[in-house]
Amino acid sequence: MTNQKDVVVRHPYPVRVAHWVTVLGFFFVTVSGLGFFFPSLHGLLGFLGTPQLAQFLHPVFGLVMVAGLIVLLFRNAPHCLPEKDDSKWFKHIPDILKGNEHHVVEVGHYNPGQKMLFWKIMGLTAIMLVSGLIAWRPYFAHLFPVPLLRLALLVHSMCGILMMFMIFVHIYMGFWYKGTLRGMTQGTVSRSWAKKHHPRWLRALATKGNKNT
Amino acid sequence: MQINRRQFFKVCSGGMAGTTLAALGFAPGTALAQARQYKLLRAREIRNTCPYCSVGCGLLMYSLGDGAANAKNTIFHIEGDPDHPVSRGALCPKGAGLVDFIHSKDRLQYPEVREPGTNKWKRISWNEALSRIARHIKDDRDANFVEQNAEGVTVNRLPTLSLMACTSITNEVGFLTQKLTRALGLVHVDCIARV
Amino acid sequence: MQVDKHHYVSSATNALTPAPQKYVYQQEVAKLIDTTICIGCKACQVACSEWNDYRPDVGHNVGVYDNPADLGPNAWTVMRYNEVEENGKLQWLIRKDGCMHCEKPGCQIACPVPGAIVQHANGIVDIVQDLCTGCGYCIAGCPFDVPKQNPIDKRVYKCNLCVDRVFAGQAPSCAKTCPTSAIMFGSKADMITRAEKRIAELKSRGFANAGLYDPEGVGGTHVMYVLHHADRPELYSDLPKNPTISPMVRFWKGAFKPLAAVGFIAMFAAAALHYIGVGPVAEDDEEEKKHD
Amino acid sequence: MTNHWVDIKNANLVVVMGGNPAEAHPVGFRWAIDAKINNGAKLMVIDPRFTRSAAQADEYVQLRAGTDITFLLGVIHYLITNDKIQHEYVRNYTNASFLVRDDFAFNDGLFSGYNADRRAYDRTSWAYQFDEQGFAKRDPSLTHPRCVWNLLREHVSRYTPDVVENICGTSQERFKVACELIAETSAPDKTMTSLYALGWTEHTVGAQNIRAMAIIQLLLGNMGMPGGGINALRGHTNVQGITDLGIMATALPGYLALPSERAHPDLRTFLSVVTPKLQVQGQVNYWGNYPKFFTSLLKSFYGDKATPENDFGFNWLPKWDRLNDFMYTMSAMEDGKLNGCICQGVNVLAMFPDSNKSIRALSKLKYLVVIDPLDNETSAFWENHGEFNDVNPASIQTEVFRLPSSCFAEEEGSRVNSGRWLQWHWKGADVPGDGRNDTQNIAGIMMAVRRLYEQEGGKAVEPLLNMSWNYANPEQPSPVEVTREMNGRALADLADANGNIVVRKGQQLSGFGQLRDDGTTACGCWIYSGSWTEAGNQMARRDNADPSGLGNTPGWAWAWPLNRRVLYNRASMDPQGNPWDPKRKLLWWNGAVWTGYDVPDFTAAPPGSAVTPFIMQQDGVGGLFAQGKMAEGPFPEHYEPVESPIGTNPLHPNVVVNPAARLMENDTKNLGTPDEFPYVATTYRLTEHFHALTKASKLNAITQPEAFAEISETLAKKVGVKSGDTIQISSKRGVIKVKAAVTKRIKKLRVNGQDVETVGIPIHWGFKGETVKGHMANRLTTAIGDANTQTPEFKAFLVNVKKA
Repeated sequence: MTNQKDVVVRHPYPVRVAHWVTVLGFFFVTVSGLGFFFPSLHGLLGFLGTPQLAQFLHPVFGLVMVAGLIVLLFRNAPHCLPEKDDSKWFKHIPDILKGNEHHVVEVGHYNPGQKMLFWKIMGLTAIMLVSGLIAWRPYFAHLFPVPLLRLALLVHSMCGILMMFMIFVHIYMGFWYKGTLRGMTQGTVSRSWAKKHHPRWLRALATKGNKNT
Repeated sequence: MQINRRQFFKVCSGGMAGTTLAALGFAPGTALAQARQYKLLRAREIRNTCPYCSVGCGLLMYSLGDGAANAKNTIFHIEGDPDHPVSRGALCPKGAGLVDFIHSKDRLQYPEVREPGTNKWKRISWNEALSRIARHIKDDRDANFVEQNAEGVTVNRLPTLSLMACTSITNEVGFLTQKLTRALGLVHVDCIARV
Repeated sequence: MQVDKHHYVSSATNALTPAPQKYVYQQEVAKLIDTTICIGCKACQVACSEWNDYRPDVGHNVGVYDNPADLGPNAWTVMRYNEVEENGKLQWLIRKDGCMHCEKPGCQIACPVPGAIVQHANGIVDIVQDLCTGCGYCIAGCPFDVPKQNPIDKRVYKCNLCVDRVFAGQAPSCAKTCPTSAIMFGSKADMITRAEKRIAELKSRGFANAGLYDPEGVGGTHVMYVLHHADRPELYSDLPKNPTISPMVRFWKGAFKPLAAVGFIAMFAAAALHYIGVGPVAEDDEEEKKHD
Repeated sequence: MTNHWVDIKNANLVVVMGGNPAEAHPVGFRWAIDAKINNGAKLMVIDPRFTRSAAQADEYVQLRAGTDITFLLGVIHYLITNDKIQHEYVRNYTNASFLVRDDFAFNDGLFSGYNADRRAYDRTSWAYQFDEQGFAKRDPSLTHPRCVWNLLREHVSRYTPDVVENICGTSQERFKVACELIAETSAPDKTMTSLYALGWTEHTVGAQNIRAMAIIQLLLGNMGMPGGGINALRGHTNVQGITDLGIMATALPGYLALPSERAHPDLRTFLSVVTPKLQVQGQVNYWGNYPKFFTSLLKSFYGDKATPENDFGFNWLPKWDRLNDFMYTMSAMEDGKLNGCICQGVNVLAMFPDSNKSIRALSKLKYLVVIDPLDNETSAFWENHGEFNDVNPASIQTEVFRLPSSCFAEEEGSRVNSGRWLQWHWKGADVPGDGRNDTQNIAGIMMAVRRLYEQEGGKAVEPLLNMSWNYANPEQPSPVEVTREMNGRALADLADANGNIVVRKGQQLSGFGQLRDDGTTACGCWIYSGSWTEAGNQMARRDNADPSGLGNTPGWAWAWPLNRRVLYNRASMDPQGNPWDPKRKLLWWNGAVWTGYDVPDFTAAPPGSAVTPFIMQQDGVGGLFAQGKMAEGPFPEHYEPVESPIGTNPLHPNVVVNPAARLMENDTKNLGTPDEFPYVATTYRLTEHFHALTKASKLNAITQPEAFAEISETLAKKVGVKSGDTIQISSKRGVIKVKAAVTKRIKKLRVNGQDVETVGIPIHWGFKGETVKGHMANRLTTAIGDANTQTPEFKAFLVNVKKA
């Protein structure tokens, strides 16, 4: 076990709460969304009680997810701004996929892949929020013309699928990079993990810490 | 290209066959789809004619209750009588909506009186209603009946009471009305044939 | 007699798990609405409402005869009136609007719920409200803007061609009640024959463009119109000229589904293969540890 | 209807004028559509508004409301000048050849014999010339200047196409289209049917509108023909039956007259006055049997109490002093001359002209009894409903009773449709709540009054107690008992001319041919005789077989008279008995009698005999000239509506309106003028509603929820409104507020050098019912009416319109 000295705070408590709220929303929205998208997966709608309840809850959980993401947007956007080294990271993706990220680039708070994912999720969520509101029955959909409704439903489903892909990548990465998950559960990661995967962040953290002391 | 429905659905749903999860055995919904039970199956069918205009379309009225002593018939559906030579089963919007006329919220339920100068209806019994009406008529008739005119011709008329008859009533009611009016001596008698 | 029919063709199934194949040997039926002898009396509206036990709210007059103003969950059919004046001759074109019972029903294609929108072997397309979740996809799928959602129970409603009457051997209530026989019901073949006769008669009265509205874009319909101006269906309160299921709906409910499924498969496979091939990325830097 | 609904399908031309069957009789209209589809017929609609009937028409012709006579006399002028006449028919079957008295004249808008003080004509001069035997003089060559043909030709000569255009606002080109179409049916094998309803009757010249078309149909040889005739589409479901039963001020059942105090002091005088005299030797003059019909009615009314000694109870009938029709009654009521009123299913407020007057009148009553299935405006006339009925209940001293009654579904009995079919119907459920059947309601009043007289005595007990009321349960007569009574029965064994007993005492009669004037038969309504015979209920028959293919279904229900479906059907054949059109063969001579698919409207006179087909007429022929029967003239003449938008009569400015129109002082005070009320209003029904009844039915309320009026685009622009705005329509009598429906279907017309706008006002709303509360259209209308029928002029009056 690593002792307290060996860990650094990766995600503060509010960020962790927001993340897991988002996860909760995403989970239900995805389960029901798949049920709506693939008729053969209609049975998934039962996961939220009845299909009719799923129809009601799907947008509600969508909004839960949006709420979590709004917090994450404000907390994490500064960490996700592009940096000049990002292109180097992208050039080395094949190496990175082989697990050699730490050999090829020095990553800051988030690596460019994470940053890109962050913005894509934010962007997709925005689109889904708008398209979802347009298609939301029985409250809003009747206010819009049918052609717009069709577009909204198509865009919503496409974005949803894309989002699922991204979240899948996100989960897989967390699973693949051992030691990452606790950063979002307990909030801390080991210094060695940080040093290996986000050395610039760790250094920046140290500088900041020195200044503070 | 003529494409029949079966092929069409193969095209549309063909992709789905490839979906991972369909293959995992998520069965489609069971065939719950059923047409609504035909609602006239054992309803009592009574023949009538439409009470609105004078085309006189044939009606079939369907009532709940099969005529058994313990069931109170109530009409829940009306449609055209296909045997009728004029209407041949058709009904206009008025006739097609007759069931809501029968069960209108405006149907009167019991005799009522509105006393002079008051602002409300008062429920009364049939006995009271008919007695009071008869009293009015008799007092009026005794006071104003003209047996002979100035020339001595027997005229036997009551000029102070009028009766206006509907033209939707049956002939039988009409004939009784005719007899009532002339027995009372009414000459202010008319129906609404002109309006 | 066309028999290549399913009894219940559920939209929300696939070739691996087809819908039950019972009662498939049925005549294809159709309702023929002859707008040229329609007197716009609304008997069909009333009979529909009466038979199917629904009542919309009493609305208001807005300066036209159209009441209720539009189709609704409690107005499965409405008359639409349009005054057209051409060459000094006034025509009052009146059309009974409602579900067209498409051979390729956009609503059914869009519907995500197995069995919620069914097409009977005789061609009738019906929404089974017990199963309907209220997603409204059918509303987006319909090229005629017919299905309407009830805000109270959130289910979607439309004309079912009185499927209960038809299976009991009777014509739909609108057809039976129509005072001038402007609505006829029978086998689709018979209805086309009648339409052809009517069109010939109309042409003899000077309506050179009289014709039948049985649009191919939706595979033909089980509710067809005889129009005086078949070349300009839009005169009849915006009856679409070439209705088709929107490409957006077709992509959404067509190619996109297998693509997405393939995407999922590919991703799962890639992840699995990747993990098996590369293995986990350790928490610590092994090399650094060695240095230590 | 001279013909019947299904018979319309046989027409070659269907002319809808003064009616709107697609809206008011949609199911009957199916046969007009059928004529188009299956008989290649043309449909022509002539109307101030482009109606839903017009939407189906091959030709639509617009005219100004209230100018139908001008149009029709213009058509007659066209037919005569272009020789589009069925000459053989006219010569043999009409009074074209009859000579008219020399003192008959028409000058400057007035026929001979006008008395301006009485606003009535002395009609003596409107008669034929008679020979020494008392028979009418004739000139078969039609050359005599006093023959009807020449008088008619002269009378209509003023109605040229430009006069028609000037008065009706119809372009000469459209008028010509109409004339040509109509003229085509002068061919013996072509027929035109005329479909009309209240669009013709609700004018001060209502009856003459119909006369004008009747003349056309005679000239074209279309009367008595399958697919021809003059067909009153009629209004209410049993308006035919209730008219047949004479529930009117001066009538008794079967078009018999209620005696008057002036002309009919006793039975013998009465019968001698009312029984028509034969005018042409050898003709039938079936009304000559009047005494049989009348005596049998008295026997039906007074039973054993009616004896030859007491004139069969003739004096127990009330005798009228003046024509107390509903319009006069309402005026008298307004003047406080009445104490009570029984409204049996009549919504006075909604239906009668000038609703404000109706409220004033009802407020003067001591008691009002409303028998009705519905809570309606009339029983609630004293209720304050804000702007919709702004009255003060405290100031209204009328005691109002309302008795809940049955509706159609809760009773059995017969009703007569426009084709004169008596159709029996059956009860499906009980009256809701504590309601009672109509028969019970009428009997209840009768018995309650009688009980008081029996207990207390009183005035004129005999007429009251002698009226027969021999029902198993006098409180609740069964419709079967009553209908058998109307059919009539033998009170003694009846023998034919040879002394053979044909009907036993007590048996039901099988037709009015069996009626006697000696008191041995009783019959409540002679024209219904044959409806319930010894063979049972003929009205309940349900054989819809059509052996002729002409839509004649003699086995369905029962038509008066004698189950005859097409009146004057002998006229469908030439004098030799050959059908004018072999495809329309209804009857033929089998060597001994006339027989066929219909009951012959004729005697047993063989083909080629001198007996002419119109057997009910004194002269046996169709009347181009109406002798003394019409109040305002033997020929129709154009008179403006009493409220005329042009304020003059271009034909004779000194006689603008019908000189015999029925005016009452209360109403003449309330007439508007075009400077104050410049637009012509016309009221009417819509398909979706039936008068003031269906607003109680939710299904119908949904389809037309709210009061509106239709105006042209030009008028809308002028008053600055668009569709859906609220407008205020006012007449001299009242004001209503309704939604505006701006439409291309009503157009501005050019009449006598000025623009005339029409305002169309449907009548279906009030302050009760499922619909949105609305103002009653009859607040605007006038109670001035037709001289013959006392029908109010709902179809043409003046209003003003402004944005509300």
